Amino acid sequence: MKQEITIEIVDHIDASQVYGELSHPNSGGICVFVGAVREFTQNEQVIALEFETYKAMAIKEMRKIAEEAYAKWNLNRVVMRHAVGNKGVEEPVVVVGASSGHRDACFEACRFLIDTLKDRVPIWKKEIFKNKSVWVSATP
Amino acid sequence: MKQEITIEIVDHIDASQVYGELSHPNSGGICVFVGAVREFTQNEQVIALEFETYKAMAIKEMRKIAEEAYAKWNLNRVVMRHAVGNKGVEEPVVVVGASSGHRDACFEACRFLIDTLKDRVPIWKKEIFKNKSVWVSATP
Amino acid sequence: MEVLLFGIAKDIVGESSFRFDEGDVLPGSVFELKQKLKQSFPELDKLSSLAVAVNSEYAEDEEKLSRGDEIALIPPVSGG
Amino acid sequence: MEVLLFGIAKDIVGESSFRFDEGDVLPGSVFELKQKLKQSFPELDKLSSLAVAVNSEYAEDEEKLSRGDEIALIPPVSGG
Repeated sequence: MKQEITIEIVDHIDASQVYGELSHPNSGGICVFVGAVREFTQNEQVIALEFETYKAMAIKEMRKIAEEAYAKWNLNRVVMRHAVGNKGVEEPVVVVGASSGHRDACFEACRFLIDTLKDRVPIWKKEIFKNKSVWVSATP
Repeated sequence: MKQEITIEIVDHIDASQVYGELSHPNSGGICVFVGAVREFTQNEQVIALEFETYKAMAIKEMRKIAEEAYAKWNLNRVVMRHAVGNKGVEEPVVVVGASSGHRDACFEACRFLIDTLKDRVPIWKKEIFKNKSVWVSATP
Repeated sequence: MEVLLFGIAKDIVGESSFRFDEGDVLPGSVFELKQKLKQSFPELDKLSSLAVAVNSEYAEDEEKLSRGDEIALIPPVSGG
Repeated sequence: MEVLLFGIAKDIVGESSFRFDEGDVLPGSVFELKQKLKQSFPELDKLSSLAVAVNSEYAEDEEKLSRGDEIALIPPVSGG
């Protein structure tokens, strides 16, 4: 039986599996966001992103966010999955999604899931350029 | 080489293929909406949905919508794919998605794609219940 | 002159297309086409909306019709 | 008392955790912990933000610390 809420920190994300996890007989709408590594950031070429997490806390925070989404919208399924380790250009680093009876709820919930994840889940990203590497957003 | 715009009317949708179609080295964000058959509509059990289209015109209208999205947002890829024929509960009937540098654009574009598709692409849906069938939205 | 029919319009007319006979006065515009078809099939007038496509593009009421056009009746769409 | 370190905080301290020595006066609250660490590692004070988690939950400055707590320093997050 599929779970209502799926929360995971993984080494590798297969973005194609999320649809099966979100589908549900009462869900007319499924909305998914996939975040991937972009080749250029502010005109500088990125070689890779390195993700690190405080896993026990990240899982707890993602579960809280999923539960907040359930409380705000009428949802049938929620998935939040983040990758850790070294990710090259075009590789997926995060997948979040929600399914619901009608499309308003899943669109709004999906946006909330990714915005809130970025805001407070303890995951850190280092941009690796040719000659340097930088922890994103660390300093003003 | 992948196409910037993918427009299709198909017999069967494989929702998992869309991520591969939307990924792009400059896309940090991919947003996908999948519409599927719901088991209940206004408390009546739906056995299946039957989709019919005016294919030449539907393809043309979907392409126009994709091009409007490109004109409004900074996008790297757009996919619009609709199924025809008889679809059972939980089966996907439509997949739309967009990828872009940042997430605002792909979320807004994805919502625009599905809203506008529903508004003007010549596709018709018949709800098949146990003892009757109804063309959706046909009469006031 | 042939008119393609879809969805509920096909059910109302009972065919997947409607053909004006050789002897008929052909409708000269989208508006006249809709009037003629609504007279022949009053159920069409009960739909939430009824559009016409000429050569697979939505056409305004004033648009003129030519014998070689591909014409279609577009009842309320419900994709997605 | 051990403090887990991540991201740039780990780079600043140069270790994946920081341990107060037996002889040290242990910080009694989240606020005191942040003060002590910022004194020892001034670079921590230049970050956009610095939060503390106690037993894997965000903790306010006033929260008291006990010897058995799992404590972590949370520099600005940047997931997604």
